[in-house]
Amino acid sequence: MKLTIAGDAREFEVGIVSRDGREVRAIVGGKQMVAQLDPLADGGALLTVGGRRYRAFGARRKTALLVTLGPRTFEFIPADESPRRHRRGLATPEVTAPMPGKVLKVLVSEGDAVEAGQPLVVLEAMKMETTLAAESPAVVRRVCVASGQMVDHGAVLIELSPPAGPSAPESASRDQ
Amino acid sequence: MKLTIAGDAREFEVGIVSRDGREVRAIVGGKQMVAQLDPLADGGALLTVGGRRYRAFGARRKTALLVTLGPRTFEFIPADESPRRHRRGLATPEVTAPMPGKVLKVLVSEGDAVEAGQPLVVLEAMKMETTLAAESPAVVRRVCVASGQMVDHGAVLIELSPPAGPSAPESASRDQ
Amino acid sequence: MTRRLTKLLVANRGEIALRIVRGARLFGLKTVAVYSEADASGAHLAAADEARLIGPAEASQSYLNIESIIAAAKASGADAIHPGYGFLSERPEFARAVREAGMVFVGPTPEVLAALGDKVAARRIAAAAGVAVVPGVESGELAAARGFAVQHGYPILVKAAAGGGGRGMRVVDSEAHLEAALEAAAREAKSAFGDGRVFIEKYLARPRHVEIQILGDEHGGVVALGERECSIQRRHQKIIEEAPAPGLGDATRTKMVDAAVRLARAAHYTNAGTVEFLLDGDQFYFLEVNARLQVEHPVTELRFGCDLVFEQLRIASGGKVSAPPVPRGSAIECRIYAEDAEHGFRPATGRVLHLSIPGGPGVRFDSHLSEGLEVGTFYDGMLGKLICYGTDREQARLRMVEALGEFAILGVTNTAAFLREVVASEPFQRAELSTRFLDEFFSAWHASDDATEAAAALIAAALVADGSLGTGSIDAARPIGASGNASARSPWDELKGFELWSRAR
Amino acid sequence: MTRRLTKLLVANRGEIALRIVRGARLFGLKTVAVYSEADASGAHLAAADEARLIGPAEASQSYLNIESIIAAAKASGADAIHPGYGFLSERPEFARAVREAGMVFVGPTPEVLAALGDKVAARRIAAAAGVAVVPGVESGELAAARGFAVQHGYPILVKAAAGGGGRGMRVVDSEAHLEAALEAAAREAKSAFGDGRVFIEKYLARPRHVEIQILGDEHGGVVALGERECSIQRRHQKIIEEAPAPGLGDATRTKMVDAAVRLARAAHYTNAGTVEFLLDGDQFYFLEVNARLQVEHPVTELRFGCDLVFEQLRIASGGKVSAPPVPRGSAIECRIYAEDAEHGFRPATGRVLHLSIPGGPGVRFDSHLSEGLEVGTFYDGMLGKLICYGTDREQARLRMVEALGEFAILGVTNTAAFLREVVASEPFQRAELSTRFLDEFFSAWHASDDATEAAAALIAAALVADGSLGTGSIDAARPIGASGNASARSPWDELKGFELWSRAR
Repeated sequence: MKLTIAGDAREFEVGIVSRDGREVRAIVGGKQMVAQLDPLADGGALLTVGGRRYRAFGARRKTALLVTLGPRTFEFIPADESPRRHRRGLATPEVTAPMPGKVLKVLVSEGDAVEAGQPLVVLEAMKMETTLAAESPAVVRRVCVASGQMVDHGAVLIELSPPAGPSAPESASRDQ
Repeated sequence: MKLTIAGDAREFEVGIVSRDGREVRAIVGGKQMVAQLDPLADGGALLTVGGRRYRAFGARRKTALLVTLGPRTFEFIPADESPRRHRRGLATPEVTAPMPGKVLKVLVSEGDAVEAGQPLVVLEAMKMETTLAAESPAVVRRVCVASGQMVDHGAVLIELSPPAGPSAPESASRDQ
Repeated sequence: MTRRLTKLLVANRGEIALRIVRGARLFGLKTVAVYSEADASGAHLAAADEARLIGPAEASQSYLNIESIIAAAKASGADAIHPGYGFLSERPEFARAVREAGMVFVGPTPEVLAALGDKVAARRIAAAAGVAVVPGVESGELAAARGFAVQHGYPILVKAAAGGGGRGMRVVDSEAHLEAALEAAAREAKSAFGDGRVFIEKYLARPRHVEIQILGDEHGGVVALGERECSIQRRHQKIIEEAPAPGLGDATRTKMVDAAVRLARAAHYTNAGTVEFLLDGDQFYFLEVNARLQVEHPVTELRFGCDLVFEQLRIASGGKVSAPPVPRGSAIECRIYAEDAEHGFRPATGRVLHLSIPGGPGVRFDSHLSEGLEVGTFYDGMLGKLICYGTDREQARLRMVEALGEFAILGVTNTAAFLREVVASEPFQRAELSTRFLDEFFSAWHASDDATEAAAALIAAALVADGSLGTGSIDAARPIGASGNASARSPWDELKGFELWSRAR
Repeated sequence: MTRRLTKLLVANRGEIALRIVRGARLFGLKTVAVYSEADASGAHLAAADEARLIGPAEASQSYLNIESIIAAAKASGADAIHPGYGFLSERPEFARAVREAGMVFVGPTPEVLAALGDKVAARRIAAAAGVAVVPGVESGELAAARGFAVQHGYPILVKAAAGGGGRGMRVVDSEAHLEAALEAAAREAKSAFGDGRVFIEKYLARPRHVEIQILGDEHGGVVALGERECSIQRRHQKIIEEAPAPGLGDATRTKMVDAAVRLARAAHYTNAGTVEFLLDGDQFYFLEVNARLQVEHPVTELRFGCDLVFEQLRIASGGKVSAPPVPRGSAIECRIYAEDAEHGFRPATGRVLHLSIPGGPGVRFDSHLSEGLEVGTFYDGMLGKLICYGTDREQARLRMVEALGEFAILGVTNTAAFLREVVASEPFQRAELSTRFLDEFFSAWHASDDATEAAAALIAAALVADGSLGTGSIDAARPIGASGNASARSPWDELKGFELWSRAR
């Protein structure tokens, strides 16, 4: 399966080849690896890979695969489920919330022509403000949120159309 | 429903009459009571009864209903599921293990006539010995365990027959 | 003691509400928890003797709603209110409302809160008490700020007069950004504190943040319980604190303690408080007074073997402060946040699906977390505080590394792994501390791109996908121990993935 | 230090294995856990760097199997072995086997263990060092016992020469029971220790059990870390311990400490150990030496702010003992057992379905428990130790009452509620302590037959039955994170309800 890390563009490939008792054979990024899985009473397991031993817990949440190795957390999204932002050439790029929070201000209206770097939306999360700006010239196709609204991570805030011609802009960048 | 406490002869009666949001109406021992149930994130709940507030957790295990109120644990067995020991007049009273442990010695054989107070089986649990003795005269009908065997709580160890006539003995008492 | 308290309302939530309930029970008080609709299944409710709903999720309508809290206190028969930290804790109008309702406010008087809560006024009190302050100008006007910058040079710091915790604060590197910074700081300050006033201070390049814990009673007694080093900050928010401050000389410590006590006496300070200083070499400057219990109070408790909430309640009952115990050993606290340290520390949310809490000697975890708890974004994202004690700093530090290694939260991305790398790092071991620590040593931090660990994580994910790891039956979408609100969720929420907010309605 | 250790094998299980792993990691050692087939999913495995299977569930074939443990140590490259408490911890032959395998035994030498492990020999060493011993006769012969009883009167105490923890011990009230008691004690001793020798001591009516913690190094240095009061015992098994001993005068404490240090020097004692005394008024009598880390060591750690496992490893590395820290405050420990206190303390078993662990200031929980863990009867039924610290005994006591109130285990009947009633009781508050405490104040204990609480429990049960309380989806019969053994369960087991033993095969 192809996995991406939530909030990250990189793509990884992993597959379980076989399981025989504690022994797990997997292919990671094309390379064959042998791991050992020792389940523990608390629902977790000891996962030994490459001579290193990790305390692992895991669960599914919707399409995401959640994993902890020691204190470190991982949220993997199957590649075909990951958000469509950051894809070039899309006719209606979406400006999505980079984190859950509250929409403080919507700075544009539908039909507005915007320039690269022009602020579109101000989000507040954890009492810190984050301004989302256009990455390239575009036209505001749709405003999906209103000031004061709470939004989840990944929620679509603004839909943009290309300003002219077929070369679409790249959605939005984050500017703190 | 009728409930007994594991290891206890008393029988209790309880029934839920209605639930309306947090409010629970129940009949306990024939008396109507109003309780309040506030579920918490950790799977437990706050249970308020008679002006007192308990932190409660609960689960089923096989037929048993497990409950904690604060640090106190309760194990209820539906009355029709509770072991048949301690019932008078039974033709084949069973001597059951009062706790999980190891059979250290079996002191009688099938067909033996035993007197009241005569030791039948020595159990070891937590490295402490417990002797199970006959409560009244009887005949050993069947020996169900062998020395060295591990037994669970409630396991039948010895079956007894009445020594004569229809008035059966009361299984066994525990003697430490 | 001059008055006998019987029942305490805790006007807060999360770990500090639980902490205060524990201290109050120890003191022999009945306790009343309050909660917003978003916290209806929280742990602090369970610990208290009773719990009262004070409003919807929005803090302005619940934890910041003075009327609602006073009404809950009256209805429950409470005779005292502990404000915790944040929320209403330093609002003079709240302390006044408590007093006017005939109850005891566990903290300083409204007058003291008003005087010290205004950073500009506090600067004046400090200066009058002979305590050095950071050079600055008591104005948020563009012209005044420009003038100060011309005189002292950039960078300068824009601070909210009513501020705290880094909110309404901006470092300005050059004149080009000055106006925008003044506006943003004022807007943030207005939003966070309802008071948009800002002022200007010289920005010290590499100061340490060292603070003194004080306790003052109604009889004029003031004692200090040593210092805490809180230099490791991110966005002006402390994330690692310790006591004692590494390498702090006895002479400097004594001077700082004396200055703090002098200031507290001058301000007629009562109850627990903290005098914050910036330390630059051996020079220290008054920063502000936090007129409440601090998040980081446990490091002082471990070092002094005391219970600061218990002491607060003793003082609130009219008791006198006693000579502080002799300090011993070293303590470090790490604040674990629901943030993705590997992706710009963006806030994270989710339900706690598994929780591994470290234990054993010298390890304390103050938290309201439990499995099943939904972590949202209505409130501060601190999940808990891990505090470790050692006979010396190095033992406390190593214990923290091990304890963070045992820590795990499945379901909420958090900063535990990041904190572990910081505490395990050489700069931290060598105590190269300043408020610039994270910028200097962890600015572009990314978890070690260790191929083995990456492979292990991917294999673990694949094992989750095929059902070999984790309880496949955990249905994160199903509310566990749900309040009645859960069933009110509309299909629209499910479709749009707004799950996180549904419980708030 | 004269030798540098790198890897420690922990020859134990449960909470103490986890405790030792934590101390060893702090000391900078790699750690190796060992486990029997019954413990394949235990917490102490996860904490260590590696884990090795040493045999089937029966202790005689695993945790008491010297060959298997030495083999595991050699295979893992360990250079030291910590025995914990119980099991092989005080067996001279184990210490000798470790030494002969070229590894360091974290404890006294085999010679010292042999001398002190024999209670009769230990009595002689104590007497020679000028330490008073309880009057007794060093024989288990019926005639000798009768003669002693005639001279000193009943009750008398039959004790196993190789004993400990109340095993192989019998109080005899009259001659009628003497022969049976001698036989039962000898049988128990033979079974528990492989040595059936018993001897006789006068049974003191209401003594207190007070013990001194000592540390000795290879260079002749011996220090004492104060005393622990362990009078609250059930069946000669300590269940509540505290430090300091309430009301113990400084003069008596000094005498006891001096006696313990004198004895330790006379015995050439190295590493951590405990000298146990019976205290009768101001008179104290040597009882025995526990030549290992004690279960109750945390109360000393909290009072002295030290880590005894860390100190053990320092000594085992050839380090010198240093002057003990200045003690502070008061600490109490409660041992929570898997027993039904309301039904004669019969052992309980089951899977942990929910676990609520108290936290906050001054609360420590040492335990290997986790949700999902199956508690069986192969080993000691101790589920964990709750330890509370306070500035004085009363604060520690109240904190314990509150902490036990927050504690809950669903799925395994346990003694937490009983312990809470004991600690909350007036006799405990007044410290009316003797080893007869439980007989005197809690002999026919039954949880308060409170009608409201009984009704609440029944309503809760009915709510469980109708699915309103608890995770209805918890399938206790389904092995969670099960080892491969679980699938080997035969249908016969299910039918007969022998579930508890199935994993052992």
